Amino acid sequence: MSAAIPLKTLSRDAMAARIASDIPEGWVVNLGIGAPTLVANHVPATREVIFHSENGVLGVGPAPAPHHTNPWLINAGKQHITLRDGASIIGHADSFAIIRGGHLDLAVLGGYEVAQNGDLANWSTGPDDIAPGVGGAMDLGAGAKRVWILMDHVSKSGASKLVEKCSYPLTALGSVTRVYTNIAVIDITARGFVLCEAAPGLSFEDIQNHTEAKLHLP
Amino acid sequence: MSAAIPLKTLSRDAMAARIASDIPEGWVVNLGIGAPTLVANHVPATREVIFHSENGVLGVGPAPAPHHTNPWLINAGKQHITLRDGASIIGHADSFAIIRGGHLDLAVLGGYEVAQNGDLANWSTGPDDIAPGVGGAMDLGAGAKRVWILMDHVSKSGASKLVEKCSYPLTALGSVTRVYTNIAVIDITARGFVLCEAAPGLSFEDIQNHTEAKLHLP
Amino acid sequence: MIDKFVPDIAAALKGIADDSVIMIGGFGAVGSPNALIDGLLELNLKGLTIVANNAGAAFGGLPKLMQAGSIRKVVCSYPKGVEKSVFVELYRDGKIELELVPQGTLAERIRAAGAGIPAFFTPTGAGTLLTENRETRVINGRLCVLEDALFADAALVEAWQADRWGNLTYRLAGRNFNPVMAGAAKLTIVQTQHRVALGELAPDHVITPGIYVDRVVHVPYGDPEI
Amino acid sequence: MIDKFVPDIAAALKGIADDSVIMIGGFGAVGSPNALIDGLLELNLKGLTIVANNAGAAFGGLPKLMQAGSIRKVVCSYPKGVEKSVFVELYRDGKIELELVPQGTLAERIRAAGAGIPAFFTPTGAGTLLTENRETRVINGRLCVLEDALFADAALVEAWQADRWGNLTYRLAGRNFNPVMAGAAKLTIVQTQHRVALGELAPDHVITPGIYVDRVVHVPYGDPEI
Repeated sequence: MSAAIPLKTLSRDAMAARIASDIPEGWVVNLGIGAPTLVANHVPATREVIFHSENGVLGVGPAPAPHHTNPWLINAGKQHITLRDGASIIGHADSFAIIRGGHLDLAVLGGYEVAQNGDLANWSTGPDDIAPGVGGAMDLGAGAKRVWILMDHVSKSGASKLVEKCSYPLTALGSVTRVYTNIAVIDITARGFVLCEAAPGLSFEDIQNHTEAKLHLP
Repeated sequence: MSAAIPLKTLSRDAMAARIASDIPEGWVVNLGIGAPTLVANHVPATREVIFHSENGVLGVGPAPAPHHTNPWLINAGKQHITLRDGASIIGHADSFAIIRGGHLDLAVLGGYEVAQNGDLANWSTGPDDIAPGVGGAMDLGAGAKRVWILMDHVSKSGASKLVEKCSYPLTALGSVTRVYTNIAVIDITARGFVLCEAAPGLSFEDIQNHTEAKLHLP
Repeated sequence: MIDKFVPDIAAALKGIADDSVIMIGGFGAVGSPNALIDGLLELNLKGLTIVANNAGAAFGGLPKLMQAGSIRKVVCSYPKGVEKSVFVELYRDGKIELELVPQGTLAERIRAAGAGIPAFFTPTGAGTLLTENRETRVINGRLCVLEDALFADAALVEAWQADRWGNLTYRLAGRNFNPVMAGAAKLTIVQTQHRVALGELAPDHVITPGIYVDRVVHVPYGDPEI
Repeated sequence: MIDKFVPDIAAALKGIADDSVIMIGGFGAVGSPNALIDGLLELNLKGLTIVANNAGAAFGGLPKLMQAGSIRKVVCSYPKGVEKSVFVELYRDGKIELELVPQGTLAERIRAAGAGIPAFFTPTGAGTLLTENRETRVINGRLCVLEDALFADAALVEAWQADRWGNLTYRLAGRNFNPVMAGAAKLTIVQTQHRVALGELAPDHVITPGIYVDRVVHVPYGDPEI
């Protein structure tokens, strides 16, 4: 593993677009706070995907035009949103019943670390993290039918974020099935990490070199 | 105990009126199927009592005039009802959350037997009772803040229905606090049955003579 | 484009198999998906488990399904009506099974299935015949019994209005068990009195979000019969 | 005549005592009962436990209550915002306690309190730091943790419309934690943007039935600030 080699990596928007291309019409999808929220921008309006926000909104539409915000409509990241035709409003207990009851086809979340058995760490960096927020991360991690992670492949300090075993406190056990990074798309199967796709110009070895855990061929 | 003595007893309507006089404005009240339903007729419209029906109706009003029924409005006994101003509709899960969560001030139920410790039997007469229905009786018995029973003091065969220990299968444990019969009003306290009121012309001894368990003076 | 409407009852019920667990909404005659129940009869199924509050009622399609031998077991709070019922005759003859559940526990077990709560404690029914041999625990000074979530293979629901995403409203007492059952089944099938355009239902007034619904068939039958 | 309206904030909050557990609705700045929170400040209370999803947010009245030393403990899923918050400073100094709860578990524990479910199993958080030393059980092949109901002495709620029975509606994302908290407290206090006549709210559109509400105060403050 060598984090020193500079790689041609995907932008956040390109990663978001890559995920969006894998979301079929009709899915019910929750997008986590931060980069995952960008995914919505890359789903064409003609492909009907029902976006869910934890605070009780189903059918989130595109971001409002400036000066045309409805102050009564926000998402879980407290950003102003719009509603599509077909939207509905529910309370928090019902909103998390949707999550916990397995009614989300997909949750796209950010990650600190993902382990080869699908464990996810994305809420706390450990004892030095004073009063970290957990929000809906544990509910989404445990509840959604599929959990896909959008994150950089390596941390700012150069460490692989795809690991044999998470070192940070866990969010959910064995729930991640796919990871989209700035250099690869990786499935998590019974064998562990399986490389689906490398970013243009990168080889299996390039990706393995930046991945702590063993990478498998499809 | 002597069931042979004929007594001047209250009619069902008189019993219902007696209960109604003890229900203050503002209470949320569930009336069981059968005789308890009559109680509503004796609460004047000027005294606002919120009647709840298990099938998700709050604010049940007086019975509709003939040929003026709304086919979409029934109560738990499948009788047509009206709504008062201020009524609301909820689903079954929310309706029983009201019951189970202790938000009913009162449930008025019928009874087969009531024991001196407040145990109630009112859903099955035992092994010979083929496929008895339980409906909401166990939820109401366990959940309401107060459970009052409206029933005859003795059975058709002359046996006291106020007993030391129920012989029929139980509905709820220790939940009845008051019994209104055709000859008396009886509280259930830590001491057991306490006579509050005898029907006109009847003495403590008359009531005790028709009551299997020991009766106490207030 | 998401469009959950199907052209007819046969298309709505397609794929329901023998030995399925089927939830059926309605309370009394109100909010009952009658056309879907009648449609089940056409499928000549065997071994069904029916979860429906008034499963033993003498009216509607369920007695016909029982007589046809399609139903192995009934889960309900009220197995018989005032009239003589097919259910009671079959039950007495040992030809149908019964799981009797307090009405609120039934509703909550169904909600639990949809809400991802595999089990919960409740005081309802604790210490009674209906919870014999079950796990109990005293919590906050009260005897409680552990109840498990009640799942279904299919739920049959009657709605007042539906749009093509499957968003639903109900009419007055027609709501009853319908919304909670819509969440608890692998396949939720709706018959609706009114079909409305997407966007016509106010987001604040939708009772069952379309995400719970798989198929909708338009059956404008009018008022409940009784 | 039932009339739950009270003339002012002081009357609405009357009787709230030191060491109370107080639930506060709202998510972000939407649906937050700001006038009631500000009113708490006037009462100079001590030892409060606050149950509120965004208890550590830097805006609104809660930071002032914390600075005033009224709050002993916070139960929430998100104790800090993006900005520097009073909560984090107090927490670092050991002057305030934190019970961190996953957001959905928080909502469900509150619902459980109102619905008479003393405890339930959920997979959320099982096997994580947040449920260490708690009772667990494998159900249907999944590790679950036992969660208990979360009760309050008082709940502060913001509604869009209210009638004199206390029937409530909410506006769009202003619904959030408000309805579920209304059911979980001994004393439910509502500030409403609009006061409507009894009978004006359609029975099918009421979100919180008035039976959950004790007091209502009319505070037509308009739109959320942010």
